[in-house]
Amino acid sequence: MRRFSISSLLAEAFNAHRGWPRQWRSPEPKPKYDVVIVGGGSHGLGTAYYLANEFGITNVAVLEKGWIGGGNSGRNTTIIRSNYLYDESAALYEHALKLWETLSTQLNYNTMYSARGVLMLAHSVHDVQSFKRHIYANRLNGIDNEWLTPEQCKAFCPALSISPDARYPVMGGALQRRGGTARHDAIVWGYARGADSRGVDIIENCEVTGFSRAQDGSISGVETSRGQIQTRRVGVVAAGHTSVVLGRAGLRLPLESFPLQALVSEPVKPVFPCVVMSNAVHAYISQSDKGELVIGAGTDQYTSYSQQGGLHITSHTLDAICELFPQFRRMRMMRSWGGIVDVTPDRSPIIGRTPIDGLYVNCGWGTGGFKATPGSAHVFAHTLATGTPHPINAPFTLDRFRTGRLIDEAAAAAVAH
Amino acid sequence: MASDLSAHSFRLANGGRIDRSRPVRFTFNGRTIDAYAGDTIASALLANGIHLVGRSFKYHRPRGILSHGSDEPNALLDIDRGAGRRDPNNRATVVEALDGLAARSQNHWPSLDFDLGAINDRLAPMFAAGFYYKTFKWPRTFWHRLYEPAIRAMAGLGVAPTESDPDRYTQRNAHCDVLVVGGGPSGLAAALAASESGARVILADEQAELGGTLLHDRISQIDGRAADTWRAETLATIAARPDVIVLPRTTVFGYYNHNHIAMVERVTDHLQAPPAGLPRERLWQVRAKKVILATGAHERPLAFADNDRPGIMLAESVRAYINRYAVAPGRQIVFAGVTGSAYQAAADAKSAGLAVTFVDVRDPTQCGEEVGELRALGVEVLTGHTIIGSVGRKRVAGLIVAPVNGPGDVGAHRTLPCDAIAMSGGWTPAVHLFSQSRGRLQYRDAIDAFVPGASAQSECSAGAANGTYDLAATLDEGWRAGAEAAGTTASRSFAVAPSTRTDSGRARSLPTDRDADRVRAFLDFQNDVTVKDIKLAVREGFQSIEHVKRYTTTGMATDQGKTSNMLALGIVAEALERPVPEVGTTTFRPPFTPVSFGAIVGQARDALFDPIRKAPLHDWAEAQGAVFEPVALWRRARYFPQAGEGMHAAVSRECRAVRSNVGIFDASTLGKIEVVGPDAAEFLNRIYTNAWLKLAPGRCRYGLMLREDGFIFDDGVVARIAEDRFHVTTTTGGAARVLVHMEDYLQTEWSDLKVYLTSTTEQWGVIAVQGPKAREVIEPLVEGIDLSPGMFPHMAVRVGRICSVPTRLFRVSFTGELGYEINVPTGHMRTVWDAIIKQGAPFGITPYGTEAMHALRAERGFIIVGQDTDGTVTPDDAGLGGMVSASKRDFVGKRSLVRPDMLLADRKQLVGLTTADPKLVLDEGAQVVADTKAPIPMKMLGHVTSSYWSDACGHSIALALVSGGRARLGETLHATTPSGFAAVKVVTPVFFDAEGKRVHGGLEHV
Amino acid sequence: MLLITCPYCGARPEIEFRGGGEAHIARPSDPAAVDDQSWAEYLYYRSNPKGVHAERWLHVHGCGRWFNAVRNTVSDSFEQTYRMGEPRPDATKERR
Amino acid sequence: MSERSAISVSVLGAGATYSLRIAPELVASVREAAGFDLTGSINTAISTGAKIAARLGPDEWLLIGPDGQSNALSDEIGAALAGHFHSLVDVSHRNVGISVAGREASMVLNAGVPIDLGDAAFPAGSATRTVLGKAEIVLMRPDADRVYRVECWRSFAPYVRAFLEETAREFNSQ
Ligand SMILES: Cc1cc2nc3c(=O)[nH]c(=O)nc-3n(C[C@H](O)[C@H](O)[C@H](O)COP(=O)(O)OP(=O)(O)OC[C@H]3O[C@@H](n4cnc5c(N)ncnc54)[C@H](O)[C@@H]3O)c2cc1C
Ligand SMILES: NC(=O)c1ccc[n+]([C@@H]2O[C@H](COP(=O)([O-])OP(=O)(O)OC[C@H]3O[C@@H](n4cnc5c(N)ncnc54)[C@H](O)[C@@H]3O)[C@@H](O)[C@H]2O)c1
Ligand SMILES: Cc1cc2nc3c(=O)[nH]c(=O)nc-3n(C[C@H](O)[C@H](O)[C@H](O)COP(=O)(O)O)c2cc1C
Ligand SMILES: [Zn+2]
Repeated sequence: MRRFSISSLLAEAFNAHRGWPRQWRSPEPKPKYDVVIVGGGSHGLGTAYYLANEFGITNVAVLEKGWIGGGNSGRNTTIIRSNYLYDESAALYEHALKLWETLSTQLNYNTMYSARGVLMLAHSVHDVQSFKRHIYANRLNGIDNEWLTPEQCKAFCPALSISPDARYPVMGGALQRRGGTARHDAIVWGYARGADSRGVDIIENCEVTGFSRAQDGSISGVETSRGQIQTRRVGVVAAGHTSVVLGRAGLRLPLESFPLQALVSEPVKPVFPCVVMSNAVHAYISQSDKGELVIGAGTDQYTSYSQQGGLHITSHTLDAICELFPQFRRMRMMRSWGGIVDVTPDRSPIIGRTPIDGLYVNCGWGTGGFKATPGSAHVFAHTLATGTPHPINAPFTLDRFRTGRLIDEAAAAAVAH
Repeated sequence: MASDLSAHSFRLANGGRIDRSRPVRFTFNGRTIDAYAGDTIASALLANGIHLVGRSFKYHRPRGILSHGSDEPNALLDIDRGAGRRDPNNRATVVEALDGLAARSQNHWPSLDFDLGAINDRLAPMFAAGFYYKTFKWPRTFWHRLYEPAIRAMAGLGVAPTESDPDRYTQRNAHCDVLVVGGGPSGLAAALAASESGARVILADEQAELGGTLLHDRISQIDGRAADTWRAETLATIAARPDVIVLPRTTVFGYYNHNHIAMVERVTDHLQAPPAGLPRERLWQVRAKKVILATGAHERPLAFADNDRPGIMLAESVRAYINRYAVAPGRQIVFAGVTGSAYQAAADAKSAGLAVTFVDVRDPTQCGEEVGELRALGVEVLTGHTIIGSVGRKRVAGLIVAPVNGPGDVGAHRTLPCDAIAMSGGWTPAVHLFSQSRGRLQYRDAIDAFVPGASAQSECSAGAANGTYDLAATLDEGWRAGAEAAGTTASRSFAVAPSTRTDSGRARSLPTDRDADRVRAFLDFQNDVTVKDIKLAVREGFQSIEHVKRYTTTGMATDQGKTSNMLALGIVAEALERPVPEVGTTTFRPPFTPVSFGAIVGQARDALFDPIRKAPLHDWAEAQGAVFEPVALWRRARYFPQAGEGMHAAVSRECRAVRSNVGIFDASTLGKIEVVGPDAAEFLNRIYTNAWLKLAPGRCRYGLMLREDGFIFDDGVVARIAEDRFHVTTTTGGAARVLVHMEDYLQTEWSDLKVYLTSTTEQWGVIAVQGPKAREVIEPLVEGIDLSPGMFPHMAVRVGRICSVPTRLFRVSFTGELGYEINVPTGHMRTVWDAIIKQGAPFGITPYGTEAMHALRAERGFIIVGQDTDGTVTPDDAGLGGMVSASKRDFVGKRSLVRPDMLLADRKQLVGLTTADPKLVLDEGAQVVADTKAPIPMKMLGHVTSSYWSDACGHSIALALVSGGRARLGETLHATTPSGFAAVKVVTPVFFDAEGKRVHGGLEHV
Repeated sequence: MLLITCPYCGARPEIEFRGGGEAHIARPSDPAAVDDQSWAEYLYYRSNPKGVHAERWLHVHGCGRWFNAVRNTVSDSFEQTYRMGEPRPDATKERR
Repeated sequence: MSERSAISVSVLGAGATYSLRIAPELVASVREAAGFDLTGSINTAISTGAKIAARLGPDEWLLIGPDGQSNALSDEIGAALAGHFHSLVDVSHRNVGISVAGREASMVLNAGVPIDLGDAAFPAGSATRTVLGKAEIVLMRPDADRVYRVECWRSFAPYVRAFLEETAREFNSQ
């Protein structure tokens, strides 16, 4: 791996950039791997990276049906925060946030993690109660999150309207200063490059179409569009397609896949210094380093694999954006798109074993798994490497739907992710 | 014809579609620009000899006007229409010239002419594709403090509006049989055919005038008439037909599911003095039975070094400026390209009297008779030449060409002096909408382009959008599409002379003898992506076209690569040595061109953002100075401060009044459902946790409702009005979802039950009169109901009259006091309310708001669903285990209550908390811990759900969900405060009137 | 925005409807008799197919009726809508 | 607003309004109750004198009668349906009627109503529940005139009315 640095960049500038090697190879699949990861999103690639880097397991393949990062990793609004309510989620997302803070250096790839602060707006007495509950819980979990008055919200995000005449006046906000954004593609490519250089095979255009099983029912390999591959251990990290992939192993899951949309405005000079979320009116907004306002909309109400949704969903969000930021009404939408998110009944992920030996799953991140990427990948790598969950993902079992031990952040606070 | 341009003006003396009788003046960077009605900003600037209009994104290179339409990547201007009507990034090629408008160039400092940012151009070797991924990582804090802000400040083109937009926007839903997108020849022919049979037709075109390419076609004859005459006549015919809507300035920007089409009509931006009442823009949402996509094609640039200088334009655009706007983009124009259409453009330029040279980069053997024809007009035509580069900086001054003698053999350079270059690298059908509709594209080798293949929805493409470039064929195809869409078979064919030159060669990166890894041949002009960036990406392993796009950002600018994508794709194919169709395109997404948020929002602003539901006595409460709080869509009176009172004092006073005398409260927002039918009781029995079969008519009962997962969903009092009729109440926020929940079970699980549900939330206004004096106050007003406790006990309901209006009178209490909830038809609410206030005056009747209501019920330990429960709370958790019928075989949610986790002893249970400091009112949401010295992360036992100052108790009270709480009664725990922790004692969640005697009234005051 | 054919009202825009998730998941007639896993499957487990999907819709801002539909989750196109109680029309057809 | 309004949006006086639920097979034998003609098909309204019977679903009618005789009318309807399982609920105070009249009335409505209001799709005698912007409404077109009746719940009426007035502006000031 050629190290990235200002000096290598300078050297290449004089060399007309002729010397840069590939960031990851494009190998033919080998007949056999110790671990096969299904899904070349950031979680899958990250898992492979940590398997190689921390657990010394390098005979690993990441199988991606299209191009790496082409799933939700490449189409999310990049909001990162860890101020979750429950201990279980807080531990998971904070684990991730801590990793985010050093990820660029660790990967030698600028992930552009930008701790711009995530401000969540309260618009009702109920919101205020709920946010305080979060803030106190976060404090005791060692996670930063502070209460801002409407005036402090305005000072933090000058474009925000705090007019008391608004349809939903701002009654305050919860600010996590360490929260922010990162460049979605950089995470994918950074992990890919890191994993590849440690021996992991990243195989694109390779769709997993089935599983083969040993006599005892455990996994013995995967069938793919590029042939059969033997392995005793498979980690499925296929986000919106998890039901489809695991369906091929005969499993049915507590999952539904919905389109989730986002849009960007035309680029403008810096005007939005942070991330603002409002669950009450349903708006998520930040400004990318290229200058577009990046705006997250909601899910459509029906399951779909079509990566697109209805205009009424985006328009609902823009209503809210323009209400909160009336000066943006003359801004223009430049592009909109959709992803397919896999949603569990309690909106928390499932990370761990499946009923089939050797088959592991990491799914159900729904609308909010980008922020978890390094944490999720790390604990999943641990689970795959050791066969037992990391303490952080231990509660995120499939079995919780049987026992009723749900981790329902949304129900607890009506907080989307 | 000789050119008669004056020294300063590039306006041609004759021709064009501009209205020379209507001069228009606007400013560009403060300088006054003279124009005519019919000009765009771009044509007016060109007429004034201005090519330099902006600086590029990354390198701050001087940039000019590339195109004449909505595909413009370069000429982005800030447009100020005055009075807060300013927005950035407008394409100069589509903004119509208007008096008083102020246009400014963007992305430079201190000025367009002298831009310090241009230093980036010198540093360009550093700024290769994806350079930022490779550096700025160290030291870590520098990224956030230094590098990132610097990168951001450089990016972003224009400046966001700073004022709230004064303009209005509106929307319209429309339906039609045939929607024709694009009013060029194919669209016009389609609309003509479709409307002939009386079909409902909408014809939309994004331009100010319909006609498409016909607007600048001076040579074609259609059915014997000049193209423009045919255009005008056809348009008039179409527009005169009933059920036809013709919409100029209307961009179809989105093709969604099931032929749902979104378009935006620009209504007033082009008007000098728009009539009052007109919106700035209108969003149309059309549901069309059939859509005809006649969106034309976009011309491609050529990729040669420094192909981005001001003055270098697309050939067809040069033709359009000359013919349509009577503007000469230059006096001495070099055409360079591979298309027949460029020859036509060159011929038109020549006949406008301009000096013309033509460079055909094709091998002479690939060129046809157009070469000879153009030479015959006296134009020098070079074939078999490549382009080495251009000269000039803020305006192009020459094109450097060289003959190609064989593979890798580039001959001697020659600089063709010029003041404009017209390039044509081929045509790209505008398949955006087709592709959005999820149709499959197919590659047509002959035109080196993707054209529509299999359809996914009910649409069809015609004309250049379909890869058909010959005008006659375009018309025929449009006609056929229109006729078929309208269900007729009438065929027709159009005679066109002369025939269109449609041949096209294939242009990729042009041969050069310079170092190809160093020269910059631009593809995506706006995002400054060059051929070598693409090659670098491919070299670094970004080989999927989607990866190339994301690594280099090609096609990601405001034009979404309309002019550049196909060329970039060709370069990728070349670099990968793969055929173009194997490389494929990136995904086309809405919008086709950028759309203002305002149009998408439409009316939904301010008061129309979301309905504000006001309780029946809202106006009265407002007049009393009430402070309101939003609850779901409702506004509810929170408290009624008297002069000088804060919330705390007001709420205490209101509570005191209820406990000692009587209070009055507007409870109308509670949801209400009338449940009617012989099986009504059985239905409720299955919906609620508790039993209903034995409830007698005239009696009420508090009911608890679960979701199927066992968690509390809603609650409320239910009254049995008659054997087969119940009056159900729900929480304010729950009204709609409870009805849906009930209908769901009724229609899908128990459709055999004879029950009907009707929402009566707004039929009944509800006045709660609560307090020891409640009966005395209302008794004189009530007719036909005996209020004596024996006849009308607690939890009874009676139908009668109050103040002569019908009432359903409930004797219920959410305060713990003797109380009534008086349901009257909403329209009578005010009358009754006023009468009660009057009657209660001697008793000190006091209006109270939601805050006092909350405090009063908390003193009695009554829960509020959604506050003391949160979707993870079972009846037992909430201390309502007794509400769960043990004898009922089944009800919604029952099975879930015996799941393993529901039976654990450490579940959070509702308890009361009192603070060691009696004055301290805890924060709702405060967390409860056992040991404040424990390390972080600290074990939390639960949280405070409700917390108030209790006037009746003389100390603060709180409800909390605490792990194993009921076993902790008497324990001291600690709750978080803003500054630390406060000691609290766990108590039963009833703070006042533990025996619940007061609801029976007549007790001494406390 | 989808165009949904209500079996009672005809084709109407999606915003008049509320989606109700997968159809034909029978509520156990005696919930007490099913074990925890089966109950969890009733509550939470869904087939979530990439392809043909039977689902419930409520014409909430219309006739107020719940009904079922068969829709392809890849193309989003409806194959059929039918009234509650009617059998899944494509029950014999191949799934996915 | 200009004096000569092309589109008028006005709140109608209170009527006696009922939600009637009854199975289609039962109604087939009843056909009429207290002067309300119940024979219409779904999404139609039949006006008889001052009475409108709008069928909003297979088993749901919205009955709008003249005001002032609320109880008498409901008793009369009840009597006509006696013996047949039904539900009759007075919603006179729940609903507010708003009239939208004028040549372009359907365009004003279509600013927020997503369904086809063209003469073929929504002819005289049509009635349906639908939405207007973010509010649910019942929309009726009692006769062939360009006069529509919008029924909504009381607390939504200010929104519905303001929405219609806002959209009518462009027609009223030209
Ligand atoms: C519009 C939108 C906005 C969002 N905003 C945020 C946000 O602001 N913050 C946040 O934290 N999260 C957000 N999310 C969620 C976040 O994007 C996801 O949770 C996260 O990216 C999931 O990562 P992943 O690697 O698991 O999934 P993906 O990136 O989707 O990767 C899964 C991969 O599996 C591949 N695959 C599927 N089936 C197969 C098969 N059979 N064989 C081989 N490969 C297969 C897919 O092609 C895909 O590349 C958003 C999501 C969307 C869609
Ligand atoms: N000689 C050649 O090689 C060549 C190549 C391409 C095109 N042409 C010529 O172009 C013409 C093709 O006719 P045509 O009718 O197919 O195309 P056209 O370009 O004449 O008309 C297309 C129209 O669609 C409009 N439009 C495009 N996208 C739109 C959108 N999203 N919303 C609203 N309006 C939109 C444009 O404003 C334009 O008016 C013929 O004259 C043909 O000869 C020639
Ligand atoms: C954070 C973020 C920023 C984006 N910015 C741009 C942008 O500036 N220009 C653009 O064309 N697309 C932008 N996109 C959208 C992508 O072009 C693309 O639509 C998205 O990755 C989904 O892929 P698809 O549309 O190819 O399916 C952005 C996407 C994300 C997630
Ligand atoms: Zn219906």
